[in-house]
Parts: sequence; C-alpha cells; structure tokens
Amino acid sequence: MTLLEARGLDKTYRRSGNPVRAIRCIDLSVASGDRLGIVGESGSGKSTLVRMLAGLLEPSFGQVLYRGNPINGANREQLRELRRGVQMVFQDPRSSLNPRMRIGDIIAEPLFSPVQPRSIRAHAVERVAELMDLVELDDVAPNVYPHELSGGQRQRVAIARALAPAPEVLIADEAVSALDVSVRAHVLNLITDLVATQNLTLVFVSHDLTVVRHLCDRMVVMRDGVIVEQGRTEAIHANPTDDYTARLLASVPRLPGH
Amino acid sequence: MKRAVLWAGATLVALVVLACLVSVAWLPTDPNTVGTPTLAPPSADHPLGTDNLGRDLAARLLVGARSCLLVGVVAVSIGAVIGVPLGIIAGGSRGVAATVLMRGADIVYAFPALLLAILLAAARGHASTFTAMAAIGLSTIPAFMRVTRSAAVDVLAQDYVMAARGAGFGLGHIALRHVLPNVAPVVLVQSSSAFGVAILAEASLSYLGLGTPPTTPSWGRMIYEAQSFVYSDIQLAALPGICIAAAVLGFNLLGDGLRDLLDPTLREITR
Amino acid sequence: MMLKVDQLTVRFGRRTTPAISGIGFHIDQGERLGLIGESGSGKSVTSLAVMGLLGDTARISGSIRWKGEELVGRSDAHYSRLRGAAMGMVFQEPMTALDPTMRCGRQVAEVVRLHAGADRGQARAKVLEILATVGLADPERIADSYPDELSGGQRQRVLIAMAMVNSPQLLIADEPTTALDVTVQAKVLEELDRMLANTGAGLLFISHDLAVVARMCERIAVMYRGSIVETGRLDQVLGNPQHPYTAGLIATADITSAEPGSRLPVIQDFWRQS
Amino acid sequence: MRTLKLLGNFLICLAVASVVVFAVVNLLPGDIAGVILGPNASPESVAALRERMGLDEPLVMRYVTWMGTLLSGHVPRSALSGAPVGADIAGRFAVTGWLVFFGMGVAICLALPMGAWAALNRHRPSGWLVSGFAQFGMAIPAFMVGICLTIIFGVKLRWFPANGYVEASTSVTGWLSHLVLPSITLGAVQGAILVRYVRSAFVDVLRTDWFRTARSVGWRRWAAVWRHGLRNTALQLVTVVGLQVGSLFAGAIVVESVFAIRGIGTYLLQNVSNRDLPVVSTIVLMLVALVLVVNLLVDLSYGFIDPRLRNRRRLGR
Repeated sequence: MTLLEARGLDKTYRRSGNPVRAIRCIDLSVASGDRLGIVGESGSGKSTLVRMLAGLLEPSFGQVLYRGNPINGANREQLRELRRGVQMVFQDPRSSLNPRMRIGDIIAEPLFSPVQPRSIRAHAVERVAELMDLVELDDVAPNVYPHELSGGQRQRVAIARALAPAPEVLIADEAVSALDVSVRAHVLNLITDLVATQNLTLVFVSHDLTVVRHLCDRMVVMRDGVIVEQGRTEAIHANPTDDYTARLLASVPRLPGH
Repeated sequence: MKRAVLWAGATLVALVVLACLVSVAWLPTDPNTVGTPTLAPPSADHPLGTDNLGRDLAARLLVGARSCLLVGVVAVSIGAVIGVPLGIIAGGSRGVAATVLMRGADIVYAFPALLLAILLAAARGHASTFTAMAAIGLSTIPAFMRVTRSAAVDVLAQDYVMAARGAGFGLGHIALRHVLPNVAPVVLVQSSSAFGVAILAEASLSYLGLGTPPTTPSWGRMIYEAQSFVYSDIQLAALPGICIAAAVLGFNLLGDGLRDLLDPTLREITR
Repeated sequence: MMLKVDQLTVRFGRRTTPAISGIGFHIDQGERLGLIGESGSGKSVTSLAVMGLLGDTARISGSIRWKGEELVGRSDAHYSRLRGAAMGMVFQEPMTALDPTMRCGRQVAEVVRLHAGADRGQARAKVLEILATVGLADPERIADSYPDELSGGQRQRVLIAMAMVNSPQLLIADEPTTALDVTVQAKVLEELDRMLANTGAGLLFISHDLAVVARMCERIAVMYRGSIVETGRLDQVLGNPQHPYTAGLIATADITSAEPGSRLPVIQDFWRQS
Repeated sequence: MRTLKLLGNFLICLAVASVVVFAVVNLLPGDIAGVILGPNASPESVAALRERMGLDEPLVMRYVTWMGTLLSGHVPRSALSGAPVGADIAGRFAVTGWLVFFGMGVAICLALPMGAWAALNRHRPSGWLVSGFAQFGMAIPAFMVGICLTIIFGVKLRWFPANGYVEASTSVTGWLSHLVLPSITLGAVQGAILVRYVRSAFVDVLRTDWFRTARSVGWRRWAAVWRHGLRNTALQLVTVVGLQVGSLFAGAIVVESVFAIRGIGTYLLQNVSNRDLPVVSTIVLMLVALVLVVNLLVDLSYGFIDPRLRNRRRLGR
C-alpha cells in the first residue's frame, strides 16, 4: 500500500539573485513498512524533497499524494490527514526544541493540534510518560528545559514529540548528523527499535552512506535535484550502476583493517 | 561583573520608583506654593531648601519623579504595544507586507520625538504631558519594530517552528506559543533602554517648555528655571540633573544587565 | 624536537574546571599527529593554545616549546611572527572564514607580503602558484572573486593556500573537511597530503572522525573531557587500544562492521562514564 | 539599478512624510485659525484668517497648494505677519547645519577610538572604564552638559564665548569660537550613544571566523582590526549614523536654546510659541526631509564600502 508518493515534483527557489531549481521532476513512492534512505550531498535537494513530502513546502509543479489523494491545493481535509499520519525529526538538536518550553510540554504539544481528535487530549500526561519511556528518557523529569539536556537526549525528545500523535510515517532529516559518534549509535539503535515496535514507515535522509546502509533496506541517491540511482541498499552498495554513486561510495573514508 | 551591572541598574530604578510612590503618599509641603524664604538653605521644614520662588525643592523633586516615570511608562507601552506585534508580523511575512511595514518604520525614524512633540504642540496650540507622551511613544515604535522583527525572523527559522507546522498548528498558535516567548527577552531589554531614552526626551521637552506644563513640577523644567541662578545656587540645577542622570542610567544599566542575563551567546574562547 | 607540549592547562574566566588539563604531546619535523575526540573534549582549545589564539579570558599554564623556545606567556608581537610563517592553521567552517569584503587573491597575497615582504608583482605570482597547488582549476578567476562567489570546497582550498603559502614547518588543521561533502573531502585530504609531503611540513590534525584521522596521520592522541587518555602509533592504538574509552570510540566509529539493522555497539559497552 | 530603487524609495518616504506632517496639523480637532490667533481673538479676524489661508477648501486642495509652493522653491508665508520667511529659514538652516556638522565630527572622533578600545579590551578594566564612561555620557541630558560647559569654560575660564553666534562672514575666528562649546555638547551626547554601537560593531567583528583567520596568518590584533575590521564595522556604523541623524537634529535644537544660537531650532520654537502653523509644519518637513536625505546617502554609501554590492552588476553578466 503506497503511503507517500511524489509525482513529477519540481521546486524552484526564487530568493534574491537568480532562481535555483532545487528539485527537477522527481517521482518517488514510499510503501507501508518501507525503510527508505535518501542519500545525497549538500545542495542535492534531499531536504527540499522530504519537506515537500511532509507538506511543509509548496512544490512549484507536480503533486504529493498521501494514501492516494493529492495533498496540495484546495482539499484541506487531505492535508490534515497527512499532518496526523506523517511526522518529522530534524537535524540540529539545538534548534529543534523551543528553549522556553519544558520537555513535557514539547512532547505533548502535537496532541493539542487542531488536526487531532479532542479525545486524545484527555490523557496527555500519561501519553508523555509512556513516550519518554519509549525513547529511554525515563531518567529525565518532564519539567526540565532543553538547555539542561545533552544533544542525544534532546534528539530523543524530538523523536518522542514526533511519535506523540502515533504517525504512520517518520521522516528523519539528517537526524544523527549533528550528534557525536558515541551518541549516534544510541539514537540509531533507538530508531531501529521504534521502527519495529511502532511499525513505522521510515524515510531517512542523510549525507552519510554508512548510516543509511545500516538503517534502510531501500535507498535513493540524489544529485542536483535528480534521483541518479534507486534500489535495494545492499545491491547498490555491492555494485552501483551510476558512476556518481560509485564515486560517493569510494569517497567514504574507511578505518584501516575494518 | 555582569551581575553588578544588573544590581546597580535595579537599585537606581528602585530609588526612582520609591521617590514616585513616596510623592503620592507624602510630601514635605505643597510643591507649588510660592512663599518666603526664597533660595533658603536646607532646613527642618525644607530638607533641601527652596528655589527662587520659595517653593520646596524636595517636594518638587519627588513629584518630578512621578511625571518622569509616568511619561516613561506610557511612552514605552505605546512603543511596545504597537511596535512588537508589527515587528512580529513584519518578521513573519514575505514580500510587500514586510517592506511596507519596515518602510513605515524608517519614516517614523525620521521624526525624532522632539520634532513630533513640536508638531503636536503647535497643532494643538499648547504643549501638554499628553503631547509629550504621544510624541515620545510614537518615536519609540520603530526601535521596537526593528528589534522584534529581527528576533522573530530568527525564531521563525528554527526547526521547532517547522515541527509545530508539521504537527498541524496554524500561524496563530505558533506566534503565541513559540515566537512571543522567545522574543520577550529582547523586548524586555529594549523596553528598559527605551525607558531611559523616554526620560531623557521628556526632560528635554519640558526644558524647552514643550513637555509637562509649568504647573506640575518636572525635572527638565526645574533645570530651565534654575539656569539663571546657576552661579549662585548651583544645587537648583544640579539636583534635578542628578535625578535625571540617575534614572536614565538606572534603566540603561538594567537593560544591559538583562541582556547579559538573557543572552546565552556570550561564551567565547578565541580572539 | 619541533613542537613539544607539556602539562598544558587552560581555564577560561572564573570557571574553576579547566577546559583542558595536563595535555602533553610532541611533533617532530615532518611528523603527523592526529588529535581525536568528541565535542567538548578540548581538542580545539588545544590547537588554539598552540597557535596562541585563545582570547583574553584564557589563563594558560604549562609549556609549549617551539624548537626549544618557550611560547606560553610570550608577547603577541613575538607569536604573530610565527603565525602564518612557522605555523599555519586551517579551521572547520570555510563559509565564514574569509573576509567577505576582500577578493580571495588579495587575502592570500597579504600573507605573503606580511611575512616574505615580496612586492605586489612577486606576491601575485606566488598566489596563483599556490592556488594551483591546492587543486583549484582556474586560479586567475578564483583570485579575482569574492568569497561569496565560491563553493565551500573552493573556499577551504583558498584557506589552505593562505596557511601554506609561506611553507610553514607545522600545519594545524582543526576539522578542515568536516563541513565539506564526502567527495570534496576525499579530494581536499589528498591535496593536503601531497602538499605536506612536498614541503615536509609536520601536521597536527584535529577531528572527531577516526577514519579521516587514520587516513592522514601515523600517530594519534585520544582526548576525553580535557585530557589525553591515550597516545601511540595509529596501528597500535587501532589494533589493541589500551584505554576503554578508545576501544569504545573505535567500535562506535565503524558501523559498517555491524549487521545492517542489528544493534550497534555503544560506548557504554566499553567505557562507563565516570 | 540599486541607486534607482533607493531613489524611488526615498521619494516615496518623503511623500508619505509630507502627508503625515500635513495630517498632524490639519486633522487634529480644533480650528487652525482659532489656534493661531489664540483664544481671545475676535470671530471676524478668525474668519478673515480662515479665508486668507484658504482653510475652507477641501483638504486635498490645501495639501496640493502647500506642496506646490514648497516644490516650486519658495516657502509659505507666515500666517501672522504674512511676510515671506524663506530668507530667514535658509539663513538659520545654515547655522544649524554647521552645528550638526561639527557636532557629528566630535561624536565620531570620540566614539570611534573609544568604541574600538572598549571592544578590544572588553575583558580588561580599561575596557570597562571606557564603556562605563559612555554609559554616564548617555545618561546626562544635553542641556545639562551644555550648562556645565558654559559655567566651566564659558564663564569661569573664559576660554570660549558662553553663548551667542557670530556669522562666519563677519569673523571666522568669532564664528568658530562660538561653535566650540555647542559642538562639544552635541558631540559628547551623541558620541556617548555612538560608543555603544561602535563597541558592539567591533565586538561582532572580533567574534567572526575571518578575524580569527587574519590572526592565524600573523596579523597583530590592532593590525587585523585595521585591515579587516574597519571595512566591515563601517557597514554597521554608517547604518547607525543614519539612524542617529534624527536625534542629532533634535539635540541641536536643545543645544541652540542652551547657547542662545539663532539656528533653525530656536526659530522653530519661536514659531511654535506664537503658533505660526504653516511655518512650523514647513520647517518640520524640511528637517524630516534632511534626515531622509542622509539615510539615502547612507544606503548609497553601502555600495562604496562593500565592494560585493558594487560588483553585483559585474556578477550579472
């Protein structure tokens, strides 16, 4: 069952100076249960693509479909459904949490969204406790502020917030790139467990091929707004067909003897 | 060092506020009754002596604190109540709306408080505390707009705003729950320094006779009237001068102290 | 011994806990030492201390000897003569490391004329030569461009050119390729390797990425919360790390060895944080 | 291209400013003629004045005539005497112009070195001292500074004339000596405000990565500030000067009354007290226009200071 789909997506930024075409007519579909990796260097358009999939960015052309129905344009109901079913985690732990809110309120906030049924607001407190357990933050009190937490802990709060409305699809945009190597392993293990236990469909964006290889079973390689290669992660790592992918794989520095 | 600035500012401001409260509750004598002895040295019933018309200096200084705080509070609230929302809107909007708002701010910037007060005083035929407050208040709006807008732009670029949109929240919720609380510290700092500016402006206006009318004592006017006695009775001009300087310094230091307290980016290891 | 650092301790302002304490290492002519550690381990403070670029609030104790001559406590005038001549430095973020209002060629030429005193003509020639050596395809155009007209990779090469133009004996590189794309990083590391070999310069390479450090250096020092927990030859340290934290770092650094989807080793499996 | 946009911008702001001035004077409740002649004027004289000033015509017409006279180069007549005031205004503008010019000079000469010093020594007591001194300077109202200087230098030490003004045409030394104390007063107050902006502009520069790069290639601190710092701080400082111009003119008006200088400030205050509305609104508009002109010059100067903007055209090829 295809959950998220991009049909002929195109995006041009018209900031000052000359316009930049970030996405060039992309088709992509994410089926339920997929663990899709989107790999690309800076400027490849991978973040722009997922922001459009999450309905946070208007495409210049083309459509984003959620459960078969297009979300942009007039029908608000479809967008509301996407807001319930798709949640996102961002890269920088320092800017993904409101510094003036306690983490308990941050995690609970999505429950009070207008797109959610009023009924789930009733037991928000229990839900927060449950979520904090889920993301291994049980040793942290819900009334602390983000600046009192480490990078890894902050990222786990962001994940708990994303899971609060029990979404079907979790989009992670460079979710571990800003973390220290030692903390990264924790968060990757957490994501692997959550995808399994919460039967989430994962869309994981990263510039780091080794992380994508570990987390995702299917992968897409992007360059200058175009998908240059697509397929099973193992197959692409074994023998990449596109030479850009080959160069990408060859450039990853390897530890000697490993 | 940072704490010292905050405490110094807070104590000075507290002194001015205290003087204002005391003047409401108790005055040594009525500040406006003319009488003898004139230019008297400090004595029992005139703790700070009297001025050239025999009016009690201490009472006039206390009441002066009242008018200075009054103008400051009203002017700063005009600036904040109008400037902050406009700043947030300008920060949040793209294209025409943002430029129109900021162009408007540039135009009001070109009208310093004094010019506005002159225009209002001339148009209404007489100067009054109202025209002074209105003029100073209007002139503080652009500064509030500019400060709030840049803070709002920073906040709106943060991921937690994107996450809130992703969870389905509209601009209203985002403005109230995310933008305002994170803009508040900047506005607080701006209000404090704007207060200092407002006091200075009010003093200048009343010195030129464009502020609080002569019937109510104000520090600026007191200095104007004491000008011709400055060689013989320096304290007539010096005391109100010190009061103004103390009040303005107090609010400026408070502003700096708050900025250091609330500004997390002060840690630095190089250069 | 070219550079010898001994018992180096740095505190900032009134904070009692030192940013780095008891740091000791040495780099001989042409030698390359890697400094590996996570954020907050003090590796950048160490590199800036060696360059004497810590701000006024820094209180430094211990010794930094450059060719037998003590640098800690020396005047800024003395230190400035070394910077850009005997020692060069490259930083992490190329996008903000060049003066936005000055052409790139002129910024490199300044370094030449500051130390070598060459006149305008000679400097221009030297600049074009060094820009070519760092692998920039069209040195003429790059020299005449402003920083915001160049990509991150190009800017980082201009910065390397500025650091290496007077052929320093020691290059200090603080995460020079962390902000670059993987493909650009591979090329820049290769060019850096070649330049250092040609000039025979020593290298102090700072990074959080063990694989990158392994590619550039033959000896590494592992830093954790302001102190060096282990030093040694690269193959020894990677082969059998002595300190549990090093073992944890090596295990977590290489996630390709774990089965995709399986549980990754975490640092707590090796090292219980005190 | 950029200059055209800025010019267009300037004209729009000027037009809107003139409407604001006109609106403030004409839209407020109360009859203008009554205000001008004062409460005890006879109804006939009020009616006559209304007729002469054409107050009964529709608002738009009066705005057009007002602007028409201004744009065609001469100034509306005084409502009271009916005499042309153009010459007066021009003469007095020159006086204030010089005061503001010298005042700005003093302010910049004070603020640049003090601000830079306070920034570079922000962690040392000498830096705090300078910042503290500026903090005090900001808190003392201009007229207090004026009075103090008059007492000390004017009356007691007799170094400079305590007040008054001498035309440069009559005696240059007299002209200059009369301007010393007022310019220092105006300069000191504005300078104190500028010090804080200069200091924060330099601190911003000191915290940039490219300043650290300059230090890492061997530039001494002050040399790095001179070669790389000045141009980048100039951008921020020019903006601040643009913003300060308004309060600079306001300061000049106060200083003129302290030193009894026959500048546009005192003239304006006279007209306010005898409620000569047309003259007041014209002078206010002129002052606002002057501030807008300075802001325009500030925006234009960005092109010279920051070469990247200038060569945008080159980039566009």
